[in-house]
Amino acid sequence: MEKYIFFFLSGLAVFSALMVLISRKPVHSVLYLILCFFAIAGHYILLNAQFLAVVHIIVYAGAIMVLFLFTLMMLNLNIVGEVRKSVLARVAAVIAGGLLLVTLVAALKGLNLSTSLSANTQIGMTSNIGKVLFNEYMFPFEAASILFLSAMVGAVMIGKKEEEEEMTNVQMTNDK
Amino acid sequence: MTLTNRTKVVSNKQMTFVESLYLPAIFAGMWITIKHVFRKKITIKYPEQKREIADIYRGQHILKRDEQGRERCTACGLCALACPAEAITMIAAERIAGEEKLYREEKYAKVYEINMLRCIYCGLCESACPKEAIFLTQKIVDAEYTREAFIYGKDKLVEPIDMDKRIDVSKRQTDKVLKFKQLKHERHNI
Amino acid sequence: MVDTIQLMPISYYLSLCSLLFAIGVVGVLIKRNALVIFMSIELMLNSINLLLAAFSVYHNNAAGQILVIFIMVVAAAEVAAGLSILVVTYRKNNSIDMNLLNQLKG
Amino acid sequence: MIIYLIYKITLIVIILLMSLLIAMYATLVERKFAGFIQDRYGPDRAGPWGILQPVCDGVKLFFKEEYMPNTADKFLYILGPCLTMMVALLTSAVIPWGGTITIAGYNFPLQVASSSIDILYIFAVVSMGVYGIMIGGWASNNKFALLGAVRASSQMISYELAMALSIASVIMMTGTLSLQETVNQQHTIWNVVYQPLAFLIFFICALAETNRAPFDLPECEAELVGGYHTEYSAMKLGFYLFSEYINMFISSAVISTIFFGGYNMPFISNLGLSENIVTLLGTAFLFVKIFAFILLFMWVRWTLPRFRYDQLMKLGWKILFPLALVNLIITGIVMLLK
Amino acid sequence: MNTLVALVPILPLLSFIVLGLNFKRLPKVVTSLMACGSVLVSFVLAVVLFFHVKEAGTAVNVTLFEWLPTASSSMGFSFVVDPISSLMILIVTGVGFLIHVYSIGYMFNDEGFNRFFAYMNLFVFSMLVLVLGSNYLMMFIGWEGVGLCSYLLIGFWFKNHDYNNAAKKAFIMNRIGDLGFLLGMFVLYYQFGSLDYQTVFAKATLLESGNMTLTIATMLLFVGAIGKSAQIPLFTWLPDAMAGPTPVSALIHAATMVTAGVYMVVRSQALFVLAPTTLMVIAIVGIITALFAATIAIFQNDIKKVLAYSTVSQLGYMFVGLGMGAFTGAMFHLTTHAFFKALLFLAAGSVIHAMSGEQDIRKMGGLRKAVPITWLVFLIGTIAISGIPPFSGFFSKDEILLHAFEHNKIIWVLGIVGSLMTAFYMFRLFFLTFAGTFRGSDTQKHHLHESPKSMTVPLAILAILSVFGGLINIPGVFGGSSELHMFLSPMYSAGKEVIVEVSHSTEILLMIIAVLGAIAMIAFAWFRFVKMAAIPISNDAKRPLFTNLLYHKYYIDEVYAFLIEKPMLWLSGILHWFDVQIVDRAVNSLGNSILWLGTKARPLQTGNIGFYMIVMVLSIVAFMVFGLMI
Repeated sequence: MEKYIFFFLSGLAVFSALMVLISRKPVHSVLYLILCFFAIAGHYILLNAQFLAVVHIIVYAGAIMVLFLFTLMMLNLNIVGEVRKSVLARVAAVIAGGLLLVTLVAALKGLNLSTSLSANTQIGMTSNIGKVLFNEYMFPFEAASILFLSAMVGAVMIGKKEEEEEMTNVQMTNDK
Repeated sequence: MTLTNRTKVVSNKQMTFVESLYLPAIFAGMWITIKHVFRKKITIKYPEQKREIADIYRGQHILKRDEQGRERCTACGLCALACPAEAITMIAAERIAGEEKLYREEKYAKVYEINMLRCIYCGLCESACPKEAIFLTQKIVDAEYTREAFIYGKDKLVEPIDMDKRIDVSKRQTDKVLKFKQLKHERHNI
Repeated sequence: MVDTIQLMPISYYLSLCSLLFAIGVVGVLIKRNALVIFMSIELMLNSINLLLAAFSVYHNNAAGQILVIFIMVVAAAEVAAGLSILVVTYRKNNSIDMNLLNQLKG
Repeated sequence: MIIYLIYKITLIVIILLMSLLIAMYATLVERKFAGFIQDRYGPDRAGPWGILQPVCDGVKLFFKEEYMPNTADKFLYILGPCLTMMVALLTSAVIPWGGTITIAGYNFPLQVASSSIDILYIFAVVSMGVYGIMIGGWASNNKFALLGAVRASSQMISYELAMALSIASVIMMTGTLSLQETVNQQHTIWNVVYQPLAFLIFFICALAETNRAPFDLPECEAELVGGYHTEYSAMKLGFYLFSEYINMFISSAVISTIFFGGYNMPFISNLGLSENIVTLLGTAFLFVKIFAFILLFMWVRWTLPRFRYDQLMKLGWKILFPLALVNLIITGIVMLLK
Repeated sequence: MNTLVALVPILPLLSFIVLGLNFKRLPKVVTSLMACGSVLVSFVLAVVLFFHVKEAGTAVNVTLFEWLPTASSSMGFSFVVDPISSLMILIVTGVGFLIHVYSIGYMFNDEGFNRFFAYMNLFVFSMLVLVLGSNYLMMFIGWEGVGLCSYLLIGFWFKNHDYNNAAKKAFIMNRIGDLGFLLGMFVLYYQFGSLDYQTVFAKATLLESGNMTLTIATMLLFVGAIGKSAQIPLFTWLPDAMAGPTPVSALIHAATMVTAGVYMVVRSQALFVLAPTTLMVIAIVGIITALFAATIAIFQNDIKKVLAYSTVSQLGYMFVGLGMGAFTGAMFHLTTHAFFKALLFLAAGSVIHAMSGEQDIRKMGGLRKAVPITWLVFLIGTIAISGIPPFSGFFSKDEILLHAFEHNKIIWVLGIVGSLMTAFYMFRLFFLTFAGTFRGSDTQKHHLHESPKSMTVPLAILAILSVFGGLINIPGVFGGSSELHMFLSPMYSAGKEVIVEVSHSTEILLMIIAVLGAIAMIAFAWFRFVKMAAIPISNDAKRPLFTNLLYHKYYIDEVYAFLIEKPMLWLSGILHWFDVQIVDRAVNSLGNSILWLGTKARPLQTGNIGFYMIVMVLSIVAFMVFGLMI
């Protein structure tokens, strides 16, 4: 049973990941990526990492990808249309990626990994994660919150229209 | 000058803390709306229920017949002239022999149309008519599906010959009205 | 209701994650749209996350999953900042084509 | 196993049908209620008291002409309403509709899926809800629709935060993410007694999340025609409209469950009724609460004027969010002191 | 008791911090209350500590915190209160307090009122750290601190360029001395592995007398003392330091800071007695300085300059005492000198105050009636410094001379000569200032007034101290018991200070010689400046050769300029050329070559991110392949 689910989810993940690259409209890419994330969330559940699965959905699908979509809509990129790289560049890129995959697999093949264990593991449970997070990883947690805050402020600062710019815009409209 | 006692002067004064929470105002609003739920409904379920209307309510027009069943209208065109909305059209014709039973005078309206969409139900046609031929009734014009259907011809305007089905307009034919009509200077066709 | 879950061999996860990672790399390389490149990077991050979670379960050690959570945090922060940079870039160039961003060239 | 499967499928079907039914009749109730508030009767021609009105509406929507803009992204245009509908229906999976019914020695809990992360699941699904609207609005290739979609997404993202934070304080108190457990803990005292502020915030956020007045900016008629569903017609529009009512129903269910004791009925155990009757009574009681909340939603809608967009954002970020944080901190302090 | 010790320096520090942070905002009343109050409390604590030490006879050691821990030893931020330091803190806080009070009146109309008191408090703090520190490093901190305060206060009126130069001069000269001190500390640390007094002294007693390292160390320490205490050849800064406000001159450049060198030698007495060569050098430097400064003082016309040179001269005396082994005598003279020189400076300040800032004694005269209190206290100070019994200066100077007589007759003779000159120039100053007729302008005459209470009261107290200060160490010949000596003697390494055993008759004879000589000089001064009413000639007038030499302070500054400044500038020129032509060129051409390389390598940066990334990926692949192959 698990095996089939695993292969289904893996296939879905890989397919949607490929579709991210293949589809020409960025919006489709975003949606395929979301699908891919759902597949990965399924993998998490398969690993009995429930909390991770839900957080993954909330953070990636619910927040990050919404941001992507939002940006996409704001910039209205579909109208611009996608420019593509030259065929040569794309072939080179695929070859490079393929080489990377091959070497990765080759490198991992040499590892001596323990065989699968039928783990009745509870570490993925919310309470367990919470205990570990707030006992052993308290400081990183706090540091991460500060990182978040600064990222938020940074994003606002970067994304804000510069006042001068705005002023000139206003001026220009006034002049008109 | 205040028109009502519910006037409230708009002010820009700083809101107090409680006011700036908006919650009291919100709850007050909710209280008002919920009170209305239990109020008596003012809707009138029209076809079953009808609003009471005044005796001189101006509704759909009617072309009267006289006691012998002849059409009173002589197609003088005063009504069309008086109509501010220009809703009345008519074509006059000469009465031929054998039609004495139908038309009271030698001249009659062959076609008499009122566009009910144009009509503003002002009643000027009624007062302009020297022959007491056109009256407004209390009937409300029926709903129709097309605009054309609202152009009422004589088939819809002239009252039935049958005495029983005649429409009573005596409320509109008061002495006062008659006297008013005889005043020379009030006539339109001087 | 915690049923025993038959885990797949870890090498499966390794292969899957390598594949996803490679797809992400290719995406970064072949795309010119900065937004899609960004998404490919997210894909790479996710493949790593999955692998971390898998190893965490295999070693019965929660640290891996905690790390995943922190990676998510960093990814979210990165996206917030990165996208705002993208928006600014777009405002400036009216495009987010990576090939146009070559002002660093010698 | 087979029985279990059948029971689950039956339950799912029942719940889905019930959701749809309630959503259907919610439209009627909404109109009736609006009528009452405005000293009118509301629709009452189709059947006695207008009881067949939703059916008529449904039929009308089904037989309306399907219209699709030429420049629309076909696939996404169709995906949008479907996604919205699906997400709206997904939430009901974890809500405990009642206790357990025992028939012939089998136990049938009235909850589709019980897990230890119910509340997180709800949030995950709710955060998905924005996609349907965004995709639909974007795929229409219409300025108004796009604006509506952008508004909707930023509004929903903004209010999700305050919502999650307000619930976090409840979670801190109950110490569980399971809804069943949350319900059982409220046997004597409802959570709303301890967490009135959290309830208020959650309720306001629920209004915003379901795009109900006074937060119905995404579809605000005066500015954006129909908002994200400007270009939609027939049943696809119906899906959008319908999912709003389903969302309302589910939100009410969640509020009832988390804050108002769910299917717990006080003093019922003293009456000496049989288990199944108690369960059914509890379910009925839950539905009473749900209806009360649906009515409350409507009542609010027909009372309050719509917010301006900047006011909406200000309320979300500058008032509700800090308020929820403060509530969280206070809860934490109180729990520490206890 | 421990907290008390810590409080003594900390209170002025706190006051400094508060005043320093609120430069101009505090009202003057608060400032003066805080500044004086903190020093007063410190003084009370110092008195308590003094009596504690006197009663208990043991030192109080306080370590606030460990500081600079090293592998072999650790340097504590610690204080020690033993007889020497308790005496010193009494002087510092006592005289310091009086001068603070005086300053309120003196500085009241100055815009830098708060700044002044902030600096003064910082100075008191530094000085207390200097004398209280229980190791050389602590002493060095205080040493540098007082140097800094001296710099700040000399240049207090920083708008005047000359004053700034004077401040810089003082700072640089002190720096030369400090370098010596620092090197001395290094040698000590090298030798003993510690800078703690107790450790160093304990280990030093094990060495034989005349040990080479010890001689070098003490010589280097003495260089520090030379710098700080303005001995030849580093004395020229002190007269220039008179640019600062008069209370500063009184506190820093007469009573406390300049005596730090003396204190240091007394403190390190255990080392110095083991280095007879150094002691000899000290004595010679001291006596030369004493005579040199005294001769210059005779021809000075600035009231503060005269006092400054007299300070240098008196410091020379102290060093003579140290060189002769009269450590108690030196400390005694230090104490009495602190009293009467502070008195004289403050009185001079009062005179300047009365004269509306005029400092040239040629323009004074006949001030006795105008400023009677100042006149009286100035007279007391002058008598005290001239060595007329029973005023304090007599006893202290006599003790030094007695030791000199015992050890080295030549130095004794020179010392007597010096003391005679002292009597002369001091009375010259006194007579020119107070006797005769007023020589200043009419506006000045009109403005003459006695100083306010806040200035005269400290003067009165200091006058009393100057009169009776000598009583703390009355020699046996007058039936005294040398109490100061008794008090300080536990500090000296046993049997190393030679108690002079001369017959009473000899002693009295020596005293009579000294007193008679002084009286004779006073009479001469009276004759010349009151009777003859001679007035020193103006600056540009022609003088006989020797007088001219003295008037121009032996052209010391000019000699220094020729001997040190010129070669220095020449060397700097060469180095500058080297720097510009060789070092800079080397660096610039290196930079240029890299720029050139950069322009050549620039095309490699296409700016195309895709290109970079593909290179990156391929590099990673290459690395992994490489890793696999190994």
